[in-house]
Amino acid sequence: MQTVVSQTSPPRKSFLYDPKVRGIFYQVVLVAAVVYLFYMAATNAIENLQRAKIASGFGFLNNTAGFDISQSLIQFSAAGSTYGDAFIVGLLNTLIVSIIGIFFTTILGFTIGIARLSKNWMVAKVAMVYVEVLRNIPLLVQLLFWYIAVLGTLPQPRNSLEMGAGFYLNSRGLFMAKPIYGPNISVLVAALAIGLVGTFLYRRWAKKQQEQTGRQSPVGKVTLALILGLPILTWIVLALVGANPITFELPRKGTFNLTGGLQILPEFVALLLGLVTYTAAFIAEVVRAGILAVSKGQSEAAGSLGLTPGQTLRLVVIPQAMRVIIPPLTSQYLNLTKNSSLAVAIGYPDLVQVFMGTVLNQTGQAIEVVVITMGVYLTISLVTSFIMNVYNRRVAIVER
Amino acid sequence: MIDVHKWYGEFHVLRDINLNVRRGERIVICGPSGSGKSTMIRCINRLEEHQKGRIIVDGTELLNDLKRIDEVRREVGMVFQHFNLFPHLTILENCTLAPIWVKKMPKKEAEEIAMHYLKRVKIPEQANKYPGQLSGGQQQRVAIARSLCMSPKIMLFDEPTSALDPEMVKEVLDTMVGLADEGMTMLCVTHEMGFARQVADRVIFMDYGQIVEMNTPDEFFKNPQHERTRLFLSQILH
Amino acid sequence: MIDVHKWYGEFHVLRDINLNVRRGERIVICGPSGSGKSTMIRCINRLEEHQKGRIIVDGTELLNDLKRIDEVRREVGMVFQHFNLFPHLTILENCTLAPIWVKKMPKKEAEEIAMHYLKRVKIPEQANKYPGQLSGGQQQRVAIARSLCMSPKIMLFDEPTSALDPEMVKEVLDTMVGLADEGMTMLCVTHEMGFARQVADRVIFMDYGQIVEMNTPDEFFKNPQHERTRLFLSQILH
Amino acid sequence: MSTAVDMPRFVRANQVEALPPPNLARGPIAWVRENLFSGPFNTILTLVVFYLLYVTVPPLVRYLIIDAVWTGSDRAACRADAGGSESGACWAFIWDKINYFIYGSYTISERWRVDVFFALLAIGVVWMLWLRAPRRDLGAVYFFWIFPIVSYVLLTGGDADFGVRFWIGFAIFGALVIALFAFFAALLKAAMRPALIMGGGIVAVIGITLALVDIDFGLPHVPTSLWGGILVTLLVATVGIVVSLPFGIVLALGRRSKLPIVRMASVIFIEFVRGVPLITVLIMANTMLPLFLPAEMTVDRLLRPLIGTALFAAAYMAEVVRGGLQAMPKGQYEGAMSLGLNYPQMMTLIILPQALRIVIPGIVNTFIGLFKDTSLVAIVGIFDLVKTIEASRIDPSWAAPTIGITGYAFAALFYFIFCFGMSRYSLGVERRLAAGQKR
Amino acid sequence: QATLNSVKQKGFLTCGSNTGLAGFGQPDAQGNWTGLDVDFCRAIAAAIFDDPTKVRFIPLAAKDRFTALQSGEVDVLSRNSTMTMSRDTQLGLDFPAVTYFDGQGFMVRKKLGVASAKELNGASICTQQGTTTELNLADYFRANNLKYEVVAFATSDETFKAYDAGRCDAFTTDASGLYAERLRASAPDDHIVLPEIISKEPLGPAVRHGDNQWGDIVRWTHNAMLNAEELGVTKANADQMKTSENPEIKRLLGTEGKFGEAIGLTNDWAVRIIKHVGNYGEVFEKNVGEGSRLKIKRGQNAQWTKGGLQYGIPVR
Ligand SMILES: Nc1ncnc2c1ncn2[C@@H]1O[C@H](COP(=O)(O)OP(=O)(O)OP(=O)(O)O)[C@@H](O)[C@H]1O
Ligand SMILES: Nc1ncnc2c1ncn2[C@@H]1O[C@H](COP(=O)(O)OP(=O)(O)OP(=O)(O)O)[C@@H](O)[C@H]1O
Ligand SMILES: [Mg+2]
Ligand SMILES: [Mg+2]
Repeated sequence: MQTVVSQTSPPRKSFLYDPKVRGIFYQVVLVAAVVYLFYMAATNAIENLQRAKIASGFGFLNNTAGFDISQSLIQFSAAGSTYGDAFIVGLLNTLIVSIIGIFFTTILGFTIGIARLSKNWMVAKVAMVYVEVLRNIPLLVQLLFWYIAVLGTLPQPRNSLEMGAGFYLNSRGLFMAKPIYGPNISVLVAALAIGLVGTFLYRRWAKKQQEQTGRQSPVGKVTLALILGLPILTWIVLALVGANPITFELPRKGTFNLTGGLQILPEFVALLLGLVTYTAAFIAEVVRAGILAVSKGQSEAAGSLGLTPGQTLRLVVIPQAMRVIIPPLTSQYLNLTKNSSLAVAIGYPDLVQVFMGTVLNQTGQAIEVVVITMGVYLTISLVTSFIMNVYNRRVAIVER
Repeated sequence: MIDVHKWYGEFHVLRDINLNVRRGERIVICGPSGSGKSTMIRCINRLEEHQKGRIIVDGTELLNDLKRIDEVRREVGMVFQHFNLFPHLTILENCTLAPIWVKKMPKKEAEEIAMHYLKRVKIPEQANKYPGQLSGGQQQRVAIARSLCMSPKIMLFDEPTSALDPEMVKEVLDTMVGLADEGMTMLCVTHEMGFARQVADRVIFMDYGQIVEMNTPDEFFKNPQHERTRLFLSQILH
Repeated sequence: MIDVHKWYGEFHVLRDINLNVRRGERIVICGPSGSGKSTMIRCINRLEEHQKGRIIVDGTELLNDLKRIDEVRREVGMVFQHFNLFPHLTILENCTLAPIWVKKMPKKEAEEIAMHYLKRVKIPEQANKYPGQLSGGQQQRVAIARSLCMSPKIMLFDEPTSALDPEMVKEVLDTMVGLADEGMTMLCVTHEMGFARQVADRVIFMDYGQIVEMNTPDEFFKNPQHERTRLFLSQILH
Repeated sequence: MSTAVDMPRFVRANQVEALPPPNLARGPIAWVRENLFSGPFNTILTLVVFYLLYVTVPPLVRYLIIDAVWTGSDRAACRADAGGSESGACWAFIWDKINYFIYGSYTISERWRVDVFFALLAIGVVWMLWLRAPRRDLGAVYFFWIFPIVSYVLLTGGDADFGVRFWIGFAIFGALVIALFAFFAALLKAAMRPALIMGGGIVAVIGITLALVDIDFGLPHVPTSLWGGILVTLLVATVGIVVSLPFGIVLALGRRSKLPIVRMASVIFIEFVRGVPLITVLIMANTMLPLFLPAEMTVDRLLRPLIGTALFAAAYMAEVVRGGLQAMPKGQYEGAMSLGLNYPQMMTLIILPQALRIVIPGIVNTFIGLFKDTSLVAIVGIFDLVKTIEASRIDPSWAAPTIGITGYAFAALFYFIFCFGMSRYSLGVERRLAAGQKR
Repeated sequence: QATLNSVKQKGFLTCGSNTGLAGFGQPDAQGNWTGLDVDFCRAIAAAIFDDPTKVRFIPLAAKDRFTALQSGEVDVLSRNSTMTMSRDTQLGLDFPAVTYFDGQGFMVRKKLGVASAKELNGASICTQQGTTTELNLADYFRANNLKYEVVAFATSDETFKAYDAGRCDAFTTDASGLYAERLRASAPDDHIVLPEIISKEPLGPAVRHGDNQWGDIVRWTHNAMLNAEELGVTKANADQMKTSENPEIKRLLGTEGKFGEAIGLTNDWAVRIIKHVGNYGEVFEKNVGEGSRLKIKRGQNAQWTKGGLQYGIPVR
């Protein structure tokens, strides 16, 4: 065998052609550029701040705020509360509208997404029109529309629309009875707990029953009855024996407005309506894509095994569709949370409005305020995507 | 099947199909791509609807009647080209799903049966893995086992080996030969002529949605009658 | 190749590979799936990096040196299992791309050369079509022509026919035989034993990342020495 | 007809011709029964939907068209108490303000310049989006280089007045760049000519750009504070796409780079931007950008949200492009490498052309998002379409109850037409791509 | 760099103005600005360039007005901003003059039958966020032990529109603003301004802290306009008055002494201002006074000689 080795030149490495060397060079250039940029920004900022005599640091969070906020979940008053409290109020307001929004938008989104795949031509078309219209108009325009065009035309408090059952609607928002919990409330809570435990036990029993005899039990109906029915029944019974655990404070007419009861600000309603209807259009598309992603072969296989269409949907299609749906669904939830910052346009006191608006203006501490606000959103995003990644890893279809 | 016709929109896929399969008979169907083989076999368990003619399976005629379709599907097992296992369930769960939900069988019993058939196709040790972790040949064998768990009277195979690597074809064919030897009624779309020779009672050649030729394997390979068949065989057998 | 080892993470894919290929030699490599055939061949034009040992191609040792890698790649043509044609370019553009950009050849000249090789693989009339419009066999022949346009000294083939329909395999093998007859140095991973018999100077059998057996085709098929080889051949040759 | 029933063997003598399907032509009644009333559940659904439509559509049509006020010169037309009608939309208001909605306060005698800008934009968009347009490479040069410069000059009036010192500085800079290229060429023992041509080219492109911006074309200056309406909306969107696409590609390549620091930097940028709401980015650009710049430097008020939206869109664009890059089979990279192409060649000749083509739908969708998001600049006080509507809404001479709804309906219609058009387009491309994949 | 030099170099003054407040600073559809605040900027431009048109107005929302000034984006902020101690000392600003003495008030619908702010217990009140208004409001209701619901918006436009649409019972801002905004109500006569003034709101131009020369120019522009009114120098007679023998007038109009050069301008700086823009009284009358649409009485903004607070510092 002729050897090739003897012909080779000794392996002399040319430094410049080593990909590793080049890589390091590029990265050094990048780091230098970034560091330079940051350095410039920082020195400029420091100089500008000094010139403008703006104090820096986060000490301002302990200063008295001196203004009021229309909706706060914690005690907040101009007299005693600090900018830090205002931050918490804003954050909680953002979270509450996001959470409630996510709840409703999920229901609406799934409904419309499934409707788009309906065999009923009308239903499918109407759902399609909904999706196309809602997602092609900016959320801001929709919010302003809801707030100004729809809620703005509601009557003044003196002519409130009475909707019965303690519900009133006027230009100041939606008013409803406020529950006041009596001493017997614990009974109700206990009933709920019993319902939950009972459901759990029943489900275990049903499973065992199946394993032994093959008989299937109506799990869904019983669950509903136990969790909802039991507490309601208890309540009715308690009410009948005169130990009503919940009484309601009804809104009454005051000089300017209805007083008492529970008031839901029109800003909140408009924001919620806008976020829910808008995001639902996107969720509908996610759901549709998820269901379509399950290949036809899967339902054919299920069919050829004799499963009914209902069973096919429940046991084969939905479990697989959910894996496809959940990641984009989460990012829609995140979008909803981020979009709630548009509250600033209609005066709902969310984080951006309260903190990046009022607090920033009253204190002038732009950098700190912006950093904190962005930090909050970033944290929410990162935590969510972290959970998402964990979830994805767990449900990923196991492959070789 | 008596005088069955089927259209996809304007397209006449199945034309005048007449076929009587006796119990225990093993039939291999071949023909060029697009000739309607899959469509025919899918009509038998009503994955597709035919528009004219009658299909009678084990005494039950296939009509627009959900109850009957269910009955028929319980009698007829089907194995697809692309396996169509449920990727979110383990092998065992794949096999027990239908017995539990359709036959209302206790889980324990279903699992025993499943294990029995998994042994039958020689992969009991994979029972707790997921389909994605198996090789193609193993997956196809699971698909066969899954169908068998419903103890069907008839098995339909739609090109069960064409998505497999050559080395795995044999495993699956062996399994199918085993089944055939046990006397299962089988309709099998395949181009594996070796298999056809070995087990088929009749070979059917289809083209343009029609049955062009039907014969015993010996006759079919040695002495094809129709010109189209000869052409086809010359291509297949190199 | 001297004493080449390669790892993927913890996994030892190539173990102690020693192979000296003379100019004009034609080598066929076979072995079970996962045995490292592709990896070995990809090391030769540095699509993969080896971690130990030396690979010397036409006098140039493969090291972490962009210039040399480029040189080697210019000398070595490669044909993949899945063709890897560029779908957004026409056949002609596929063939002229590298000569124009790598060899800085004028477009006219590059096109002439490309047409020459397209004639060589018998598809000059397809020059202005897109890869998507060609059959698999035609695509693979384009891939061969594309490699040839760089006038490589060595050609590597990684299972060039295994993604093709049986009817098309022959076209491609014929082209390859033609190339071999012209004295091109070739390394070919393939399971087409007919091809190996016809053209190979040596056949190599690999398993578990090692070269298990190497021999002339006659000897290899008639008289395999290693037990593993015998087992493998028995499976392949039915 | 010979039947094959029970026959062990059968040979077809004559071919059965393709027949037309039976009873294909079903009447509309059958259609309705099959699609709307195929069962009790479906019937109920259909009825519910009919009811929904009944309560929404007729009032809407009545409000927007039948009862709407179409003509009038002030609020009297749309107020019941002043003799007008206030039961429908007040389109007279939109009509009266339409120029303001389109141009903002742009100097009236100079508005032709805006019209030319719209025309140039339309040409560019059609050229880029029409997949079979001739010379799309030239189109890209036009859209990403010529068009921005021309628009800048046209809209502001140009004549940036850099002064002699700036140009001397630029000359030195240019010489340095060319020298740098020559130096590297010498170092790498590569051919000198292409290096010089490349360096010279870069300097020339920058120089021409700056020169065009500097030259006084005799157009009067129109300060950006006067710009408004649809002009600004389209401008923000256009700048967004022109900047975000190249920048997004760079980020996407960075994120897929093997170099850890490059990758980290890209990931941090992308994830940071995607993690915060656009509005905070805009507020930040508005209040913080001036802080980070030297005291003498100020950034135009309109430019700040432009930078904000462009960076924001770039991060989203990067993810779209990355999707395209990931969808490219590894074989394409290997094919390119085995032919001896180097990294830039591989990317520009093989990978990006294909990757960008598959993600056209994604790019268009990002653009739709961007287009909708332009409305947020209203919140930081830029007079885009939404803001001009807001501003007109409080004009006392048009104060009427229906003004608000009408204004937003107009905005909604405007955005809907654009976004829906684009989404149809992207759907069409998607279908065509899918069809192309099959064969 | 000294602001005056940079202004001269640019060739125009950048002036931070309101996004739209009738009588104080408001652009029309063609972008022509009118109002007391913008006229003040024109006066500065006139003093520097002898040309009142050499101003570029930058409309600023309440929330970014101070950053705009701090960052140097505008040379002077003339945008109905209240001078307060914290703004003067902590934001790096200077308020060289008070061009308008204002105070915060309330506007309500006549229909409500409210006659005093003290009757507003339980009302919802619209206000602009990030202003002193918002803080005063909280102080006032707390001090009087009244309950209220605050609805805050980012711009005055949004705030007023929300009030006009019935979202709130009352609208609060500086009294000048109340009058200005009332013009834009769909039915201006349906609204009344309540008598209570709950705060002191000295409104005036602001400049960056530290550039004393520039601060002086702004301060003396205002004083020149005040003194001109007091001395009877008007837009019409400014050139003739140069011949006046009154030493005070002579000093003001630069025929005696070098007061203009002392602040970096020409000696006829005051003539330029008055000739092009007018004296304080004229500007007030034209933009907000009883002859204008706003119909605001001079009140506290009358000359000190007429019982007001406007007191021109002597040019001496
Ligand atoms: N859902 C459908 N809609 C319309 N045409 C269809 C549909 N399914 C199949 N076809 C057409 O019907 C014909 C027969 O299809 P079929 O799948 O039965 O062929 P085949 O013989 O199984 O072919 P192959 O060997 O490729 O599987 C083909 O021409 C096909 O294009
Ligand atoms: N990028 C990679 N990372 C990790 N392991 C890999 C990678 N590529 C290949 N392998 C592993 O290396 C081994 C050899 O792979 P290789 O592709 O060379 O096999 P092969 O002999 O070509 O097989 P086949 O006939 O299936 O093409 C296989 O076990 C494979 O799983
Ligand atoms: Mg088929
Ligand atoms: Mg391989």
